[in-house]
Amino acid sequence: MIGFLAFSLSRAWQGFWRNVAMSLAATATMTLMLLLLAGFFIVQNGLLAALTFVEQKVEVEADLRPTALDADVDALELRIEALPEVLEVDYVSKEEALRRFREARAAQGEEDLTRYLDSNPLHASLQVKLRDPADFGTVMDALRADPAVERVKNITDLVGRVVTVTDFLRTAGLAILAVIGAIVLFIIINTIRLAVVGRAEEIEVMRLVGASDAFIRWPFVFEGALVGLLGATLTLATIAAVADPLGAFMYDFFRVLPIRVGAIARDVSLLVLGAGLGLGVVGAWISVRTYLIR
Amino acid sequence: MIGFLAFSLSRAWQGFWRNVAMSLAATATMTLMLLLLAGFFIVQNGLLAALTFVEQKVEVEADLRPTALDADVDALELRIEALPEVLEVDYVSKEEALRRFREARAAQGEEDLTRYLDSNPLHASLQVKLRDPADFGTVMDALRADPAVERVKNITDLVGRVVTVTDFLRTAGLAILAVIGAIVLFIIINTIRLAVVGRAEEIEVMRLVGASDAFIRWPFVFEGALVGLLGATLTLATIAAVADPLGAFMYDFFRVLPIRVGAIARDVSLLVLGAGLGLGVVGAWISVRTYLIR
Amino acid sequence: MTLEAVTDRPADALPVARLGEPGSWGATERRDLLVLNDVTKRYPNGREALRDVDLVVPEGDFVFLVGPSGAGKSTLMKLIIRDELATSGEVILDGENLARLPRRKVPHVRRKIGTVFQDFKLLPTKTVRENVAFALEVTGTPRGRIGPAVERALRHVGLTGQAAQFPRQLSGGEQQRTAIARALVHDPRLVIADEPTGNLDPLISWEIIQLLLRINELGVTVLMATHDADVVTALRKRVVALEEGRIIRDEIGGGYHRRG
Amino acid sequence: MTLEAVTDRPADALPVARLGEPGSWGATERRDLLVLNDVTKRYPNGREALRDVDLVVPEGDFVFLVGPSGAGKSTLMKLIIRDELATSGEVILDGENLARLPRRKVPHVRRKIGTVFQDFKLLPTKTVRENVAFALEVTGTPRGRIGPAVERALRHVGLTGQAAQFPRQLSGGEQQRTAIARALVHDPRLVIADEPTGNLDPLISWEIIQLLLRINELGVTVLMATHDADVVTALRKRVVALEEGRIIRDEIGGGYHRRG
Ligand SMILES: Nc1ncnc2c1ncn2[C@@H]1O[C@H](COP(=O)(O)OP(=O)(O)OP(=O)(O)O)[C@@H](O)[C@H]1O
Ligand SMILES: Nc1ncnc2c1ncn2[C@@H]1O[C@H](COP(=O)(O)OP(=O)(O)OP(=O)(O)O)[C@@H](O)[C@H]1O
Ligand SMILES: [Mg+2]
Ligand SMILES: [Mg+2]
Repeated sequence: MIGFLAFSLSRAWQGFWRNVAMSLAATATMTLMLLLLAGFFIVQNGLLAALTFVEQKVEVEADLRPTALDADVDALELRIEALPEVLEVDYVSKEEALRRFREARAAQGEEDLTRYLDSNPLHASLQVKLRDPADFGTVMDALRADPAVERVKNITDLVGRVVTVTDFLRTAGLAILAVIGAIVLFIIINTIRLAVVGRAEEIEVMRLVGASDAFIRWPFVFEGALVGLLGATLTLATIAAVADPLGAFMYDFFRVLPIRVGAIARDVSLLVLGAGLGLGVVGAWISVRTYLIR
Repeated sequence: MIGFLAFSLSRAWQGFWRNVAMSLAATATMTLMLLLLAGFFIVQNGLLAALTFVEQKVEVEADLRPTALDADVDALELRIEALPEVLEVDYVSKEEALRRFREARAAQGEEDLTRYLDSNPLHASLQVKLRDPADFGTVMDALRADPAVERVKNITDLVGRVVTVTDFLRTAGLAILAVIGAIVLFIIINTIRLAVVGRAEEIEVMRLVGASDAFIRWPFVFEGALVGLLGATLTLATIAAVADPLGAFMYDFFRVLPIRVGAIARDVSLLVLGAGLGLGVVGAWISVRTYLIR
Repeated sequence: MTLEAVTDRPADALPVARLGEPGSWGATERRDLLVLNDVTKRYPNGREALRDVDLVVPEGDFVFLVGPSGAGKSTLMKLIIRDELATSGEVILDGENLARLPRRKVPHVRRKIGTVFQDFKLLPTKTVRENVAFALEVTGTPRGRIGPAVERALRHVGLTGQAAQFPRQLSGGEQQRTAIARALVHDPRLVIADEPTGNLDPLISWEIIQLLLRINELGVTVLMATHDADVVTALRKRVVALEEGRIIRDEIGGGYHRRG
Repeated sequence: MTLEAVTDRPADALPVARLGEPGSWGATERRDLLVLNDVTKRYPNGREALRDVDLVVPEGDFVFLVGPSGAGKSTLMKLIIRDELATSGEVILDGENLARLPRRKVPHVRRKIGTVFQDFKLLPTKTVRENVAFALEVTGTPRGRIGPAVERALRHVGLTGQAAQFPRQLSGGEQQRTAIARALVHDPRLVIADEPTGNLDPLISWEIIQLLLRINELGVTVLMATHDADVVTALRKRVVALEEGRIIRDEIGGGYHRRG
């Protein structure tokens, strides 16, 4: 068994170099397709990160009755904070609310209407950050039930819209990734098939001399694995070489969403290596199969 | 000449069918890569349309002095409307401004602060739509210079940000399209090369029998063109079949940005046909060249 | 190693050398190694290459297969190694009906046979040495025994100097001799040689024939298609003549040409 | 059409039929069609296939090239059709030094030659008819004249029935005859045949030799490598013998084997 493995491996190595033009063409295709796949994976991950960021902005806001006692408010705050759906609770005083309102108006370059006011018409409030914006209902109900709360701002519409958009983008991202994955799969199998077609005669001769299917198949499969590994290595090297300058450039250019390769480096490496190896092996297996069956 | 053309064409047709496994593999690769290219082109076009839409939202807003005469305001409106940078000018009265403000607050679910007011503190204004947001400076200056105008809202920051984002997305979209185009080019040339490698011996025999380079090359080039045309046709058929249901689905799901294939159908057809034909021809030419040179 | 026995030991010791091995038979106890029963082969394009062929080859026979170009000699050999299947009739090799042989057993049958193909069928990406070694590797021969056996086979066909060349770097005759070495190296029970001397000069041709004869003396069955009238007539072995797919003559000690 | 002339007209009319054509010479006025000056061929792997070969072949000659397997016969032929270039020395064909020939003129030189390759070199995706027609198509022969010429060539080698088959559907001898038909169909000035009868039975072999002889009588130069001692000895034509890359004998009316 070990002997056969060693034999097949050495034959695979030989096969790779003796058909070097074809092997390199297949490796180049493998590399480009893996780059495409990895590029999408990275972009999709960036998108998901951005979506999570947007979702965390969804807050439930409860205005407190001006008459509510500090102790009651504190108790409420603790109770809400203990809910499993809740990430964080912030208490915003009347004065703070007015300050924030003024800031927001000023930032938008709009007129400060509050200067016409005699007293502060705003309420103190609790701002509740959620783990998942879809859970807003439970939290709203809990707040509404408390006597210290005057009213809970209705964010049903907003949440609905955010969830729709993020769901859509997640689904679409996955769908595009799946389609690209399928294309990559097909192209690579196709490429390896074309490389094997050029060696159909060789396989036929081996069979006529009495070689068993396994004897013919395994060197080819290992050769496919070699192409896959080489392609994956080149892909990862390219990504590593490009990631830093590109990240810096994008950060300079557009400060909001730098694509962070570093954070998902492990996932990308696993994806690229797994896809390269898997596709090489599967491609070779399928391609050789065609010639073994007849 | 005509005879040679007809001869080459018939040989190309024959070559395609006598190596039908290879031809179909190459055609499949061509189709998938063209689909990828077309998909990106369509998405990028959708993105550009969305960006144009966003840019058109950039308006210059000038608050009018409460003391300004109607005649002066009318004259100003006409003068601004005549500027080449300006698309449209809207007059918004004090009352209209208050109504819009209240609506906006209500839509955001926020408290209506205006109910605490005795009189309407808002100004009548002119809202100027621009052809290109980058031209906002000229328009702002023209407005500022007029005595009827109390102040012009400062949108320098906003415009800066929008222009940065749209420029970035345009450049990035083009860059990604270029990279994908290069990958598609390489993969297709590679595929055709692999298909021709399988026929290297055939080419060698033709040469030994006394065939000139042109005699060998043209049937191959036409065969490449055939693969390209077939791939392009399949691609366009797939897009046509998928466009309507997918567009409807996306419109249902996400009402903001339906991807409109119809509007750019001609561009897509030209791109796909041009790329398919061009890549097929160039791929075949380059591949055969390798065997003719030695 | 039969090949070693053939040339490196005194002639009278040879039969003894193989006595204990499976598949060796005394002259009195000859089994039929190959039987063709009423075999017809029609190719997909409708051409009938063989018609109603009956042939029995006992183990240890030396058979010349002769006949004009296109008579069906190569087709017959393709049936024996199960490269093609008979359209009707039975091909029985060493007791096994090839039509009923399960796919995964086909390699085992082929390993009993050493075949010299008319078009050589060498592996283009392997050197001469590797091509010959391949026939041993497929049988699972240990690495240590492959090397010496290959060198010996190459010496017998006179290719020691070309061992590291690839087939495309060989002359026609050298390719043919590589094919012969590969067919003999794994000590087969049956040797099928399809015009093994078509590209060889008379001297080397004769040496190859001598080699086949000596191997045959050790009990290996030999079936050889040839156009070499001199050899066939001189050796007075069994001659099977095909014409348009039919056996028209089957006699021991016949010449290349019809007597009539 | 030479082939037509060869077989379909009375023999005495033949020389007249070619008189007006370019490249036809009276017997008294013979030009050297092929000259090799001190040619050495060393392959990239260091093997010297030809050493200091000097050879002059006047137009209209019939030359047998003999020698053991690996002597350099095929290499010599590869040099003549400029498949390989000489390492040193000159190869001059019809007045043109092949080493100095610009690349785009190479096809023109090859079209003057009809070559039967030792390994046939048929186009696998073309039928027998198309393979033969190919040699005419490359010369730009009008479509209407290709069909009849191809049928005639196929008739001469006895392949009319196989015209629609692909090479892989042919017997070895049929492939070889296809190669012969292709080499003769375009009416070449020089025919190079590398063991053209290696896969043929004696009867068809002899017919092919007769065909080459008749073509030669029309003024076509023939260079034929062969291992067929009977034919060489019987025909008493010029014999050039190679051994280990050197010409060891060059005599008219010699036999296959050395006299000594
Ligand atoms: N794959 C095939 N498809 C169709 N016809 C075939 C095929 N192989 C062989 N034939 C035909 O069958 C006949 C017998 O072929 P075969 O190769 O057995 O002849 P052969 O006796 O070996 O001749 P040769 O001495 O020329 O090698 C020939 O006429 C050939 O054209
Ligand atoms: N491409 C090559 N590279 C290296 N060596 C080669 C190449 N082609 C031929 N040779 C060597 O050159 C020598 C002469 O080969 P060539 O084919 O000319 O022989 P030949 O006379 O035609 O023999 P045969 O009768 O066997 O066909 C041989 O020993 C061969 O191994
Ligand atoms: Mg045969
Ligand atoms: Mg030769």
